[in-house]
Order: sequence, then C-alpha cells, then structure tokens
Amino acid sequence: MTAPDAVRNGFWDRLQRIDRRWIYAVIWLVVMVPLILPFNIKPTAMPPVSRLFSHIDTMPEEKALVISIDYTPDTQAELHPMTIALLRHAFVTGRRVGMLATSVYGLGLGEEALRQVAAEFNEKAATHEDSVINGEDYVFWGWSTPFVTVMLGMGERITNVFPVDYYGVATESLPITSRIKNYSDIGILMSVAGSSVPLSWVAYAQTQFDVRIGCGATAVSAADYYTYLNSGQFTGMLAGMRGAAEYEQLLADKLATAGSKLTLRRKATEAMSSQTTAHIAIIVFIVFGNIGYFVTRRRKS
Amino acid sequence: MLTGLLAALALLAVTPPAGVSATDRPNDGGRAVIVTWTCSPDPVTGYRILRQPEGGEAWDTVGFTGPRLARFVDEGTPDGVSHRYRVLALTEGEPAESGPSGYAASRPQWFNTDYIPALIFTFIFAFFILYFVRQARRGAKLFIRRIAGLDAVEEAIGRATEMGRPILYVPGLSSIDDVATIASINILGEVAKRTAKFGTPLIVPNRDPIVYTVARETVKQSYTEAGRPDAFSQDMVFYVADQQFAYAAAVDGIMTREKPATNFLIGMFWAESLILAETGATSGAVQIAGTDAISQLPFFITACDYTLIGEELYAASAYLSREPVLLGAIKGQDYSKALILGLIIVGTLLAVAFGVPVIDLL
Amino acid sequence: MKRQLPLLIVLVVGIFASVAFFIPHPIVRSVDEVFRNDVLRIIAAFSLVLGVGSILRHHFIKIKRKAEHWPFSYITLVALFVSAVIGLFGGIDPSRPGILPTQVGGFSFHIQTLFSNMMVPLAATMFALLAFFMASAAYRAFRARNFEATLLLVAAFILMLGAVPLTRIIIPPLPDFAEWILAVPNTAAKRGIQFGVSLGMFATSLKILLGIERGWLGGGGS
Amino acid sequence: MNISTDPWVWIAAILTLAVFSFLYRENPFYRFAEHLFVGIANGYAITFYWHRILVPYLFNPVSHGQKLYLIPIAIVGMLYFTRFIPKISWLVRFPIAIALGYGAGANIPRSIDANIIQQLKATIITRASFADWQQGIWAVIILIGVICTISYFFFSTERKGIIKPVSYVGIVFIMVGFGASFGYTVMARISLFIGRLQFLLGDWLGLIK
Repeated sequence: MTAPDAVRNGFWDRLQRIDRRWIYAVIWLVVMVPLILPFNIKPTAMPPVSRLFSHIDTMPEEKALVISIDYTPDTQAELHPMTIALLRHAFVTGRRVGMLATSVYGLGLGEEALRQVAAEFNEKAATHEDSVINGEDYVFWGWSTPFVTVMLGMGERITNVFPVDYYGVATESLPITSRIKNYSDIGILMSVAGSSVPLSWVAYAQTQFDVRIGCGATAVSAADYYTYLNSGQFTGMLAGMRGAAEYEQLLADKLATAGSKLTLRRKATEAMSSQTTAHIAIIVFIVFGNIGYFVTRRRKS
Repeated sequence: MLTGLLAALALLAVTPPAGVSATDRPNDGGRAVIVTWTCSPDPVTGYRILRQPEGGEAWDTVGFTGPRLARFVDEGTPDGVSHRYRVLALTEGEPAESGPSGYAASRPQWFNTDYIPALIFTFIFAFFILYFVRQARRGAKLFIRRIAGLDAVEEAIGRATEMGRPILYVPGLSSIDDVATIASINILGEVAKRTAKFGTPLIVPNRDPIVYTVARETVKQSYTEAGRPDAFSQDMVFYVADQQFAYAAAVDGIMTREKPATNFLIGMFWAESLILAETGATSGAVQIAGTDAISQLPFFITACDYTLIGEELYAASAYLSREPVLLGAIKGQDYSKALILGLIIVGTLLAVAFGVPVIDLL
Repeated sequence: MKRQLPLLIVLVVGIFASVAFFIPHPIVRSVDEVFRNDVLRIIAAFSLVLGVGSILRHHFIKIKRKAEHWPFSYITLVALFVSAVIGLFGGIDPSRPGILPTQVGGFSFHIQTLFSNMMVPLAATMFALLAFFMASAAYRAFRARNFEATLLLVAAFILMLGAVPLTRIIIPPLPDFAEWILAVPNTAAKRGIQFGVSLGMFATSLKILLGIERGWLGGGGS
Repeated sequence: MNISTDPWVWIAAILTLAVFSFLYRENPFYRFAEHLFVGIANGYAITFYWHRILVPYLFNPVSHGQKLYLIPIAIVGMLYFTRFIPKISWLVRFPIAIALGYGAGANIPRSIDANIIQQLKATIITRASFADWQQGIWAVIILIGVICTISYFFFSTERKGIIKPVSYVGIVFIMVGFGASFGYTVMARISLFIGRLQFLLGDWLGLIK
C-alpha cells in the first residue's frame, strides 16, 4: 500500500466513525445561515399550486376568499406563510376576506396574520380605497364549536354562526356582512390545516353547499390528500413549505408584471433555501457515507 | 315602457327545477328526508328548499344548496310525520318555484344494510380464530416460524446482565385498548420473567395511567412467577406524563443518564419514534423495536438493531410465550389472510374477465 | 369475583359497542353517545389520579434516597404543584378568571400563558430535534450493506433528490419518479401491512371480549 | 438587531436552547428543562381534566339535577383510587374493564369495515381501472405488491415453496416503501427546526423579521 492510499483510507475511516455532533453542527449551520442571509431559489409552481392561484386570481371580483385557520402553533412554521400569502393575494386583487378558526389555538395566529398583512398594505396606502379596513374589506369571525355546526351553519347565514366577530362587534352591524352572507358569496374556502379538517370541509360544506374548497397542508399530510385533488374535491393544494414558497413566487411574478412597487417579505421562500441546503447536506452525507463504506470495505477484503 | 319591462322580466324568468322527489334516508337513525330534483337549465345562484307538513298550510324554508347541486338532505324532520317539498331556483331576479313532491316521512332503521359485508367478514374471521384457539387448547401442536429479532431478546437480556446495566422497556404511547399496547404488555411479561431470573434492573416508563397500572401488575406477576418477588421494586414501573414530547424528553433523559444496555421500544408510537430510537442508538444500547404504526416503521428500521414489523409484533408475544391460545389465534389470522389473498385474486379475475361488479358487492 | 366480574363487564360493554355499529336506531345510538361523550371521558379523567400518584411517588423516593440527580426531582414536583394550582384556581379561559389572580401588573402567569410560552416551545423543540436525528440516522443506516438496505437507501435518496428544486433542472423526470414511488410501491407495501395489522386488531379485540386474552388484568395470560 | 423585552419570550427562548443543548450532550440545562416539562405537563393535564372534562361533563349537569346516571359512573371512576389501598386494589379493574371493553368492542366492526373491506375495494382491479392504461399498470403493480407483502406475514408455515420467493418480493416492496416514507418526511422535519430558528432569531433576537 502506498502512502497516499493510507492517508485516503485514514480519511474515509475517520469519516465512517465521525462523531454525530459534527453532523448536527453542519445541519445547524446550513439551516441558520440562509435564514440570516437569505438567497432566493426561484421555485417553479406545481400544478396544484398554480391551479389554486389562478382560481383566486380569476374568480369574480365580488366573490370573497375565506380562510379557515385549522392549524395550531406547532405546525405554524409550514402553514403560517400560506395564510400570509393568501391574504396578500386577496388584498392585491381587491377581494374581500373572511377568516375563522376551528381551534382555539388558531385564534391568535389568525389575528396576527390579519394585523400584519393589513399593516403592510395600509403603510403604503394613500387613499381610503387603497387601504384595507376591518369590517369593510375583511372580517375575523373568530372561533365557534363544534365545527360541524359551523360548517353547515355558514351555508345558511354566517351571522347566525358568528353573532359577534373576534373583537366582540356584532357581525350584523359590519358593512362587509351584506357582501358575505353565506357560501354563495364565497369564491373559495381555504382550509389551512395541520390535521384532517380539510376533509371535514369537503364532507360538510362542499357536499351540501357545493362551495369550492382549497387546502393548505403540512408536507406529511399532503401525501394523503392527492386523491381528493385528483377527484376535484380540492380546487388546489399548497403542500408544506414548498407549496407556500411556490405561491409566494406566483404572487411576486404577478406583482412584477403589473409593475407594482410593493415588495413583500417571503418567509416560506426564505425558509425554502434553508430547506434546500439542509437537503443537499443530508444527501452529501449519505453519498460520502457510502463512498467511505465501499473504500474501507475494499481495503478490508 | 311597459313592454320593455315585460321583456326584461321574461329574460329574467328561469325554468323552475323539475321532478322533485322526497324519500326517507335509508340506514339512518331517522329525522332525515332526501330531496332530489332536476336542475334548472338556466343560470341560477342556488336553490332554496321548502317543506309543508301533510294537512298543513305553511311552506317553511329548510335549507339552501349551491347552483350545481340537485340533492338536499332535510335533517331534523319529526319521525313519522309526512311532508312534501318544493324547490325554489334562486336568481338575480324573481325565483322560480317547482311543483310539490310526493309526501314522505322519515323513520329510524334497526339495521344498517350497508354493513352486511362487514358482518359476514366478522363472522368468518371470528370462526377461524376461535376454531384454532379451541384446537390449541385441546393440545394440538401448532407451529410458528422463527421471527428474526426475537432470538435477539435472550441475547440482549444476557448482554445487559453481563454489563451490569439496566434494561429499558417502553410500552408505546397509546392506551390499553390499543392492540399494540396489549401485545407489548404480553412481551413485557416475558421480558420481566427473564430479568427477574437474571436479576437485571428493569425500567418501564409509561405515558398512559391505565397502561402504567397494568404494566406494573404484569411485571410484579412475572417476578412472582420467576420466584423472585423480592427483586420486584415499586419503582421499576412508573408514570411520566401524558404529553407526548414531555414523555419523550424524560425517556431521552433516562437513556442518556442510566445508560441501559438494551432498549425495547415496543407498542404504538407517533412522531417521537425517531427521537427515542436515535437517542438510544447514540447511548450505545442494543435496540429492539416493534410497532404496528406503519408511518413510524421506517424510522425504527433505520435506527434500531431489530424491528418487528406490523403483525410480527402480535406474533412475537405468541412466539415468546408459546401460549397455545396465542398460537391458535396466529394460525386463525393466517387463514383469514389467506382468505383475503384469495378474494383479491378471484375478485380481480371475476371483475376483469367477466365484468362482475365485485366492488359493489363488498 | 375478582377476575370473573371484570371479564363479564368487558363482555357486556364490548358486545354493546360492536353491535351499536350496525344499528342506526336512536335508542341504541343515544346510549352509545352517552358512553363515548360522558362515561369514557369521566372515567379517563379519574385515571389521571393513578398517573399523578405514580409520578409524585417516583420523585419523592428519589429525593428520599438521594438518588443520582435527585435535586432535579424538586423541579418536577414544584412545577407540577405550581402549574396545577394556577390552572385549577386561576381558571382555564382567560376571559373567565378563577379565584386566583393570574396577572401582576403587565405580567401574566395564566395557565394558557404557561402553555404557550413553556409547553409549546418545549414540545416544539423536542419535535425539532428530529431534523438532526433524521440526518444522523440517515448517515449511519443508509449504507449499501446488502440488498434490502440498498433498496431502502435508493428509495429514500430518490425522494430526497426529488424535493430539491435544482433536480428539476438537472434530471427533469426525477421528481415525477419520486412521486411514483410514493404512490405505487409505497402504497402497496403499506396496504399489505395494513391487512395483517387490521386482522391482528380484530383478533385481539375478539380475544379481549371473550376473556381469552387477560393480560390486562395484570399478571400474564393465565 | 432588536432583542425582545418580553420576559415570556426570554423564558421560551432559554427553554428552547436548553432542549437543543441535548444535541451536544446530556447536561444540567437539558435536565432542568426535562424535569420542568414533565412537571408542567402534568399540572396542565390536571387543569385540563378538571376544567374541560369533570366540570362541564360531570359537575355542571349533576349539580343542576340533570344526567343523574353519571353519579354511579363517577363512583366507578373513583375506583381508580383503590389502587393505593392494597386490600381492595383489584377494584381498579372495573373502570379499566369498561374502557377496555368499549374500545375492543368498537374496534371489531370498524377494523373490518374501514381497514379490510375498504382496502379490498381499493386493491381489486376492475375493467374501469384500465380506462387509463398507465393507471391500469400501476394498479397491477400495487396488486402484486399487496399480495407479496401479505405473504411475508404468514407465520404458521415455514417459508418454503411458493411462499419463499413471493414473500421475498414482499420485503422488496416493504423496503422501497419505507425508504420512500423516510425520504419524504425529511423535508417536513427540517421545517420544524426552521420554525424554532425563526423564533430564536426573529421573535427573540430580532435578527430576522
């Protein structure tokens, strides 16, 4: 055996027995650095995402977008950017928005999202028409239980299900109420969920009232939803961080072609770069692990 | 002026929905009538459904549907009272009203005919299992093939004894009515008999209070059966917390502090599976896992030394204990599986070759 | 009595629960609902007593014996006691306060505040450890040692490559192939396992019902 | 940089770091977080069971004279307390028997209907499966995979004759399926860590918004 061979084998040998804390350190770095110094990989939208985007983009202007916050803080990282992107899209295209939560723990998330996106638009708004106003352009109905009652009741009259909104104001007194009375005024209902609530929306709201349902899901549960997408029960789907990033990209493209100067922070796209680097790091680990395995095994034999 | 108005009205007028019919919803607990109709060919915004009790005057609105639907379930009808229905097509202008349906009354049913196949299968499978359990009890010799990983159990306990380190047994995170938990408790009983014999310390943390109680009694019994009731300590089996990750945090702590020589991760697991298995692998323990949680099996396979996949978990308790009743049940399950295999093959042949509507029969 | 009566209860309750599945009639369904909504819930709530009793004793013993790291047992005991008192007497809905005040000045120590600022971050971070554990498990286990391990490795590798945006440019059909693996061989394997698991569930439930499987009584199958 | 001044954000951040420190090694910070977590989780469980179950489902109706049949149920539930009294500790079996009996009974028809019959329907190939020839081929592969996987789980015969090669194909399907599940899940697990970092770097340190 020549000397360089020994050195190389020594390297592979050591790599085989590498302390797993080095792996942890690499993962920590490749996820953290892109979060602080974001670089954007331009994601190409998959069909379920672009279908959802174009439906919301082209639905009649008087139809509202309703977002159901069906997730809780534990799945927030993947799902919250979807809510933000959907709200922005609705406000950019001048659509009214209704929001509700099917879990108490989702209430805070919904409120936070509305506050953030409304502020983004109102900062730059010059006129009353440009600004986004609670009770006129959007309404946060809050939470009610059990969700079956909510899903069925909203088909008749939303104010019966939510007599007061999240802030305690009587919904009948809100100007927006005359424009969103029940499902017939809703262009699409987006269930952004960490559990199987989207299927309940299909089972109750869609079968009885024929309302269009879209779904935002974590990457893990998305695998189970493809059948519903193929059957058309879901108009579109955002799956995990990647789905949210693709939606953000479509919205950015739309703003760019419209010549808008509105620049919005894209949390999912930024997180996607972390996810990509982490993925590549793990792939590289596996490749190196196998090269090392073959090199050391050949030497032994 | 007037003609113009009339012309506008004529434009707005739509053809009403036709063929409205009402029937009791089958296989339910009553209080529901299904209303169906043919949609109006003109553009409408939705339909309103009205109902009138037999002999009554008023037509009450019972609900709405979207524009493309031709079916409505009126839930909340009083049982045994006949009603008839009308459907109103809603438009931007005047609504168009259909003629009334025939009378229908809702009533509850005593048997759900949709479940006839389930009932038949229940009886067939129960027959297989009970037949072989009876055979086993009568002393028939029943064979069960070797299961890789189970031979490792003895070896793993021996290793812990030699090293003078404890054995950690995690009975899964589910409740006592979960089959995986029951199987795990049976295996725990066998493991405890061996640790009692060798005097190896045993640690059993629990996430469910009832499973904790049962596990504790089981371990105590095993120590008594092994003739070492003195070696059983109250503190071997304990409860931790019912929050999934609080439990995982505590078990991770035990794995790194007590450094068990062998970890058994057997029962029902969720997302914490790899948190436990990888920490155990880091601490240098031999790990034997088993679960019927299909989504967690990939993680056990990658991080543990031996993994009982799905049904192997149930077979394992029979294999270890050699309990005739358990062996009989395994054989019964095998026959049931053979039946399923046969149904898949024959069903496909019938459906493809002869066009038999097999799916509808199930 | 000690064994026969519990077994009889299992048989009677179990037969009711299985038969209720086939009967939609409201007489049966309403009893079934009382079972699910009231009886099982209330019984489960009382069972927590067993757990709390066990954990208290576990840590008291540790402190008494001065077992290794025994001072940490005080943390568990104090945290349990304090959060239980805050929760029981301070109320669970912030809008309906209990008899114990849960706010001093601008500082809230309501049980929901504890939940969102201690339980949620602790649980989420434990969960997030998986990102690291997946990487180290993959590095260690995904070696082409033998044919089965190679299959595991290759399938995982294709799925991971398929998720990287760059792959779509370099090897365009790969993401679709990754989805195919998930939709076809993966579905077949899971379904096959599921049949066996379901039969095992059925068999075990039946054995419990008929008193053939008595492990739950504590003390083996005899 | 815009560090948070909310004490609760600081507590959450310190607890987050304490758990992450476990990646380096088991240490007193992790041990602290672990013991705290177990304590609070139990305290919260007590709160939850009291306010969300015992009060609304038991005390409220009974104190208003409704659902009086719940009183004997509560007494059965209280039999759990006998676990601490050795002489009558076997009474603990009664509440367990009710919970277990119901669970087992409810399982029997459901495991057959939801898991066996529905899966059979999904697996059996019909002429309609070939409406799209590609889907048809996939259905055939799934059918073969299911048959082989089931064969892997025969326990009461030796693996010889036809079962040997068939069950070997079964293990091929199982391994490919597990590998795919693992690879697919990696993405979702990384996003959990991203979520924690966004909290640490954003909500706490204010390095990112």
